[in-house]
Order: sequence, then C-alpha cells, then structure tokens
Amino acid sequence: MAKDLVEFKNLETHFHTSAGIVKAVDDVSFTIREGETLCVVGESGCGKSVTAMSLMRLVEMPPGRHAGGEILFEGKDLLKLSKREMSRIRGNEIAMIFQEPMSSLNPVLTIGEQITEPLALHLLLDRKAAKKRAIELITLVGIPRAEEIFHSYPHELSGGMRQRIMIAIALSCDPKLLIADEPTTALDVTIQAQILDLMRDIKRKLNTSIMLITHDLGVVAEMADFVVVMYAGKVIEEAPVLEIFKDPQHPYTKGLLKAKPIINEKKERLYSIPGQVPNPVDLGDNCHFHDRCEFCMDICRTKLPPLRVHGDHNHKTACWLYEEEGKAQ
Amino acid sequence: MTETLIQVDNLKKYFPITGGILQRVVGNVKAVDGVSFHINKGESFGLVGESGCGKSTIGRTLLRLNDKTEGKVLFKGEDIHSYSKEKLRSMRPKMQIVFQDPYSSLNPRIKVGEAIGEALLDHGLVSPRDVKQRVLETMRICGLADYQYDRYPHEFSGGQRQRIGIARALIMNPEFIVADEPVSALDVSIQAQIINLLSDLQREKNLTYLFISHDLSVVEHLCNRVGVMYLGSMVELADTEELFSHPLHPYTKALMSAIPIPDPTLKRERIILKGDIPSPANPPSGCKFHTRCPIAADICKQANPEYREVRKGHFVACHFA
Amino acid sequence: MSIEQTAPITKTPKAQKVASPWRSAIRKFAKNKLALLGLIIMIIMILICSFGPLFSPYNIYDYDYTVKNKAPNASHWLGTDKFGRDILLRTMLAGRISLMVGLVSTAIAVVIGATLGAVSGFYRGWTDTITMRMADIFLALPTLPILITMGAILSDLKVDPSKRIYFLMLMIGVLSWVSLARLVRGQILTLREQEFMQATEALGLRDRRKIFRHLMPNTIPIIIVSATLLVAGAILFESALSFLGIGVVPPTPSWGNMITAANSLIDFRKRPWIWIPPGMCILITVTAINLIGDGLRDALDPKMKK
Amino acid sequence: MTSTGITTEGWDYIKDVAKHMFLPTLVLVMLSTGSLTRYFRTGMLEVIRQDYIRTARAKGLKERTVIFKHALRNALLPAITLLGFELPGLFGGAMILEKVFVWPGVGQVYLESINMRDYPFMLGFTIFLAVLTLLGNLISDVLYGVADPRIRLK
Repeated sequence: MAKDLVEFKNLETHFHTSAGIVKAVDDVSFTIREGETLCVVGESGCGKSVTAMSLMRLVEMPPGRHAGGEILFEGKDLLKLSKREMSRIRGNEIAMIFQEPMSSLNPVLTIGEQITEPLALHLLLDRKAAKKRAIELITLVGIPRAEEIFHSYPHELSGGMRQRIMIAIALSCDPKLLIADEPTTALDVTIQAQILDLMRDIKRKLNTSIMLITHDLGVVAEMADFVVVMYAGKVIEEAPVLEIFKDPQHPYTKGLLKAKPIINEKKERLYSIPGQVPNPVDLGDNCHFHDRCEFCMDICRTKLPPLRVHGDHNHKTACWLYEEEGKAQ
Repeated sequence: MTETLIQVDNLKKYFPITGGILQRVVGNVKAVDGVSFHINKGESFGLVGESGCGKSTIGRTLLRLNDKTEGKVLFKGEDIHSYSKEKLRSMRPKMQIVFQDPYSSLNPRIKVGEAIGEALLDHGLVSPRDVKQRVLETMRICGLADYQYDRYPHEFSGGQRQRIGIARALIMNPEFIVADEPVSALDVSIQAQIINLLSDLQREKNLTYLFISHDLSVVEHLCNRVGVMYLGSMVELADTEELFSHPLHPYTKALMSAIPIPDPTLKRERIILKGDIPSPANPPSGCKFHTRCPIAADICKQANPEYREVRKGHFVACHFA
Repeated sequence: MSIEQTAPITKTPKAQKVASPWRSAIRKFAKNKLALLGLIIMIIMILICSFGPLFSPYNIYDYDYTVKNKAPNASHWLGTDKFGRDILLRTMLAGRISLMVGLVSTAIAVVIGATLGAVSGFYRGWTDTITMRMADIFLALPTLPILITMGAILSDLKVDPSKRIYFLMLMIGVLSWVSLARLVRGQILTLREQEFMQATEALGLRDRRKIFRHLMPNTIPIIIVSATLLVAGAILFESALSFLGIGVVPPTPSWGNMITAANSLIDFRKRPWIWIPPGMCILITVTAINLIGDGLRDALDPKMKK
Repeated sequence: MTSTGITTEGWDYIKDVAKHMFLPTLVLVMLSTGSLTRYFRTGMLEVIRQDYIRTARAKGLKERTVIFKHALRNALLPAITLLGFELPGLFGGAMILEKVFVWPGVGQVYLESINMRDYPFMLGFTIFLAVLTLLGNLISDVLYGVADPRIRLK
C-alpha cells in the first residue's frame, strides 16, 4: 500500500467576516497517498479551495484564521513550520495551479522569466541551465516552438496554452504533490480534454500525486483514484472512485449524481436537490444538509453525524441513515 | 405542419477591428459568417459550440440587440431588422432573453419587484394598481417567495437571481425566449432546478426557446433540435436523438467525446483534438476546422464545404460526411 | 398551479429591515471614524461662518484705528489688523466666501461635467468625439496660469469687487468639469456593457427610463465622490488666486487675501495672529473635505464591498 | 536665492544656493506627494489582489521578491501616466512658491508680466505650458508602451 504523503487531521480554517465567523473548513480529515490522484469534489462555498490553500498556507491571515488541526506532509506538520521553511517547500515539493489561466501569469514578465524563477530559487540553477530546463518543460507540457514561447508574453498565448505553462511552472522542481484547483473549469471542453490528458500523462511519467479540486463529477470519474465529497465546510463522504459511483451512500452525493444530465441517457425530468446551500455563518450542531435532504430525521436536525466506515473499509460517510441511533428512529 | 416562428437566412455579423491613429477599419471579426436555420413554434432549439463560435451573437442579433451585417431574420414572417425604432419597441414584449451571469443581469440599486414589473408599466400593459399582483403571481411561478418582492439583488444567491431574470422575461408573456447560457454559471444542484423550471414553463405557457450553451449534456436534455457551431458557421444541425446517436461532422464527434462522463467504468475511444481554437479575426482558409480536424485532407484547406441536407432534417457541412 | 414548486418557499424570516444599497452605504460611512470626524468639522465650520458674524459686536466696515494691530485680547478674541478691523469677524465672513466659491464652482463643474459625460457616454458617435476632444483641449490648458490671466483681465475691466466672486466661481467651475465628465462617461460606458442594461434594451424600455432609473442611480456615487474632492480643489484655487491679489480683492475678506498679510516681514514675525487663523481655516476645511471624500468613496464604491 | 550681497564663486556659491533651495524644494515635494502616495496605494492594493501574485507566492518566492518584482512593476504602470501630468505642474505650480520664497523663477516673471499687463509674455507662457502638457501626455503614452508589453506595438 502506497505511503501516506499528506494527512489532514481535523483541520479548522475560519474566516472572521462582518456577518460573523464562517467555518470554511470545519474538522476536515483525509489522507493523500503517494502516486495517487485524490479528487475533492463539492459545490461553490463548500470549502474545497480553502482546504488546498490551507495546505499551501496561502490563506490570507487577517480575515482567515487557522483554528485547529494539523496538516502532516511526510510526517512534518506544515502549519508549525517557520515562514522560511515553508517557502522552501512551496513550489519545490508541493506545487499548485489555479482556475483562471487568463490572470494567473504576470502580464509584464516573459514566460521564460516566470518559469526559471523557481528553478533559480529552489534548484539554484544558473541562467543557462535554467533556460535549458525551461525549454524542456515547455516541450514536456506539449507546446510547440518552445524557444519562441520562452521569449513571448502571457497575453500572446491562448487560455489552454497558459494553463500548460502553469503546469510547466508547477512541475519545474519535480514536486511530490501537485494541487490543481479547478484547472479546467474556465476552459472549453475540447481544451479541457487536452489538459486532463496531459495531467494523466504526467502522473504516469513522473509518478506525481495530484490533489484535484473540482465541482464536475465527469472530471472526477475520468481522473480520480480516491474521492472526497465536501459540503458546507465538512467532509460528508469519501471512497475509492469506483465505489463512490457504484454505491454512493450520502443523500447529497446521490443527489449530485442524479442531478447532472448525461449524454445518451434520456431522462424525462432531472432530479433536483431542493433549496440552496445554507448560510455559512454559525451553522450549529446538526447535519448541514438536513433542510435539503428527503430522508431528514429529527436527529439530523440536532446532532452532527460522525464520519465513519460503513461496510467497505475505506468508504466513510457522515450520515445518520447508516448509524444505529439513526436506524432506531 | 408546425408553424415556423423564426426564420434565419444566411445571417452574417462582422465586428470591425479599428487600428492606427485614424481608427481606420483594418479587419473584421467574423463572429457570425453565413448561418441559416429556422425555429418552429413551441420548439426548443439548441445552439451549441465553444467560445468564439458566435452562438451568443446569433442570440442577440435575433432579438436585434445588435444590428446584422448581412442576411435576414424573420419573426413570424416579418423582418425585424427593417422595423422602425417605435415598431421594434412595441414588438419587444413578444421576444425576451434570459442572461448567463446572475450577478450582472440585475440592476443592484432596484428592488426585485420593480425590476420584474417595470417593463409592464413602461409598455402600459397593466395599470400601476395591479402591477404588484401580476409580479407576485409570476414570482410564485418561478419559485420565489412573496416577501422577496421588496428585496435587493445582493440579498439573493446565484440560482435565485436566475429565477428573477426568468420572471422578468416571463411576465411579458412572450412567444419566444432566447436563453443565453442560463445555467452555465450555476452549481449542478441549482442547475437542475432551473432546467426543470424552464421545461415546465415551456409546457405550461407553450413557449419557444433558443437555448444557447457550451454544455452538450444540458442541451440534449432540454432541446428537440440542435445546431453545432464552430468559429461563426453552422457545421451540423439535426434532431437531438439523430445528432447524438450518429453525429456526422468530425467536430461534433470530438465535442461529444471530449465531455467527461460521470461513470469511471466506461471505457471509450477518445478523440482529443490537437491545437487551439483559432481566433475569429483571421479564420483558417477553406473549411475552418481543417487546422484541428483528425481527418483533414487537401480539399479541406481549399474549398469551403457545402452545408447540405444529408438525411431528413440532418444538415452537415463537411466534404467527407 | 400545475407547475409544482421546484423550490420550497424559504421560510419567511422576521421582518428583516430591507438593506437598500443607499442605507448600507450610510451605515458603512458612519462606521468610518475619520470620515465622521471630517463631517463634524465641516458642519461646525459652516455653522460658524454662516451664523458667527451675527453675534459679533463689530461691523465689517468700521475701521477703528485706535485698536490697530492689537494682539488677541478680551474684546477682540483674535486681535485686529492694521486697519483695526476684528480678525475673528473677517475670518468668519471670509469663510462664507471661500465655502460658497467652493460649493458653487463645484456645482457648475458637476452640472457641465455630468451632463456632457452622460450624453457622450450614452449617445456615442459624433457627440462623444466632440465632447472628448473638447475635454482634451481643456485638459491641455494649465489651470492656474489660465485663472491668473483671467483674474488679471477681470481687474483690468475694473469689475466691481462683489461681482468678481461670481466670475471667479464661473471660471473655476468651467475649468474643472473635465475630470468629472471623463469619470461619468467611463462609468456609463462600463454600465452599458452590463447585462442588466442589455436587459432594459430587450424589455423595450424608453430611453428616459433607461437613463434616469438605471444609469443615473449607478453613476451618482462616482459624481458624489469626485464632487467632494472638487470642492477642496476649488477652495485651494480661490485662496491661491486671492493670495496673488487677483482672486477676491480687498476689502471683501477671503482666506486667501487675508494670508497676504504674511508677505510683509513685520506682520509675519511680530503679528502672527493676522495670518494664522485664515491659514488654519483653509487647512482644516480642505482636510475635512478630503476625509469626507475618502469615506464616501469607501462607502459607495461597490468594489470595496468585498 | 542667495544671501544678499555675497560675491563668492564656485563651491561656496553652490553651497549658499543649496541652503536657500532646501525649503522651496521641500514645499514643492510635499505638494505632489499627497496625491501620488494615495494613487500608488490604490494601485498596489489593486495589484496585490490579482491571481498572478498568488501564483508567485505559490512558487515559494520570498515575500520581498513577490512585492518588489511582481507587484511593483504592475503597480507602477498607471503611475507612468501621472508623470506626464507632473511636467506642466513643475512650471505652473511654482508660481505661488516663487512669490513666497522670493525665488526669481519663470513663475515670478510671469506674475510680474501680469501686473505690468505684458500680454505677449502672458500668452506666450500659457502656450508654452499647454505645449508642455501635450508633451507630457505624449511622453507618458510612449513610456506606457515601453513598460507594458501588452501595449508595445510590435
């Protein structure tokens, strides 16, 4: 069994807003194994991006606040490292790419400058060696005319090409973990297919483990080995990818799977989860999905369901339907 | 025979590119480059394609929100682009639009109730006394609560704002609605609510839709006829079952195979197109898709393929289809 | 209703106060301590300048040489100048003039700037090009030298002092409408691209409604913020001109021409009470106005709502 | 500009002028620093929120490099257009200063020309300032093109 690379232990990241404390990440625990692609899936506002940003310690600390828990990366708790130690890991052992390729590259610096930066910083390469490595990276991510691209500016490239450059930058120091925060959401579907194909290819070649954050279940099915489903700041279900599509347990996961129209599967009427995501401020001790759930019981409104294993040993769900007290209702 | 509501003949829409100090026209973005199709009454016609293919421009030109460069747009047989400003204004209630971005389609400084009802008043279709009643009625149909009449847009979620946008269009009881990517900006669970709402309204009020989207699965669910566009021209058009069971144009096939399916066990042979979408400012010669087409040949570079009816109601524009 | 409710009617919360954008802007402004401080200072300044002179025992034109150049004392709280006139009274009257010049010239600038900006932003085409070329010409003219030249022409034509102020206001107003016009035009151009404006087109609303119900309410914040800053600018211009002797000419008092006393070395060293009060008044008023301007910008600017 | 009646040459003359120049320069500097600092601050705040700053931090760059290399260059862009407007201000704005510090500059001569109703000089100087403004705008446009590759005409 592959070694654990990253382990989230009861992570708590809260935001102090004028409307009150928003528990964006509320007691989140799961592990990412080496060489594995873990998908964190959930709708907007469920805390999936904040979880990734907390791992990279990029959460802006005046509004945001680390309220508890640990993030172990190869045994070391990243949250306790000093600023200097953390900046040696960022971009070197853990790298990240973002959702908006159009604005993720600095418009006034050339592509070459932005790729060689981490090379010079982490691998201490001189200008010539860094340029050679950068050209290799640009070709690795499938962009023709690498030399010309090296000297061009971001505004001269298309969205798809910029996302490839972002991946080249992330892979520059051969990181152990690549975090991708909705990398293809802003791209057209044919370009998205190219980027996902590239990521699968990289995982095979470099055996990098990937933490992919998305809201599209199709992308999850295509890329993931292990899936974590989040809702309103909490992990509500986690399981291997085949398991979660074959036998989803949590009503929300089932709802998501039924709500998405699928090609060549004519449905008379889409199943729609009623209501909307609850107000994140002071959600209280209950199952946050209770007001939208068709199986809602009294206990769901009064007590937070634990995330526990039911049946298959690595398929966990946080729902009273599968708990004894729940069945006793 | 069903009555044709909208007839579009060889529609062209070019956006001039100005350059140099004198702002002379130095080129044209051919957003829509000769597109013809018709929409029958009560039907929902899907228009699919990636960014830059001109689908939104067609939607706006159909309602004459921007002027056409060439070609004809007939609404119930009359050419709306030749209407006088006054005649066009009086025709406005009959054809409405629902926008994509819930956050910029509502005026932040106007209460929701007034935003929905203001057009009725401005057209004098209802007296100020019972405009509130009409608005509340339409809001209930669209799943909004009465107390929300006096609220401001910033107090609503994305999904609810789309409902307000739909209510605003619906209250004019139009015959034709252009839905310009109404669900693309929403989460999956909210998307399903709006899709169901749209199909219920169509059945209830016998509406005709032009449904514009980049998401083929949503279009397959909602529409009974679909047109696929690439870089300003229509590459394929057919009934939904016909198109999705055996697509003819290589671009349609690639588009369908590129969509990720939420079923990990499904093994299928993927067509991954190489290269990027060319810019509509200088499209490739001949068939515009030849730069990315897996089966491109020399003829594709020279000649523009003829848009012809290969089978009953199934049009395609490809030399090898 | 045959269409089943796809969404349950969310439970009606208690009669929540409707947070209209204007009310939330006022709340946000009130939370900004500095801006509040600026507002209070301005109110005090306006009250003193408009009602102060009524309580003063002295009259603007009585020259009492017996009490010439007196330091601040019981009868003359701020002392007297070389003609024996009461400094406190003159500062208050000067305040009236300066504030009025500031407000009226800003009003002129707002009227010209907002209308031209709105017209060129809404009805593009040749109206837009003409207005913008005119704006560029006005921008090219260096404001201060022009004002000085016009001031000189005024004194040439021996315009009687009380009428000069109105010319002064007109001049400052006419020269400072440009920045406001460009801001309003820019705002209207961005608003036109917003989907809710295209919706008004699709709904077939008349132009009148589009401009006054949709465009104007969304442009007013920008106008308010830049108008406050224009008032500060106008007061500074007026003081500069009066200091140079071609703005408000004596005997009408204005903060600017009172400070000219500082030019003579003796007054500067030995009689600071003559020029310090007007100087301080300008400093306090302009700072207060800037604080209010900043507060308004934070409160009204939607971007700031993050 | 110099203490009255001194006839020194060379170094002590410069020292003397410098001593007299200190206060006027200080005032002129303070005049424009106010608006410039506020302008820079809003510019920097805008840039710090951009995505590429987050990418720079994700690369593990030290905060110093992120601010001075990535953020500053982008925040300087709008400031360049401001430089263009400062050019005429340098001449026009000094008029009052020269009157107060009795500094025999062109502003002082301009003011005297007004009192003496020397219209040709007055109009000449105003046109000179207008030309300076246009020149300033031209320079800032060119500088903007140099600094921002997106505008650079290939």
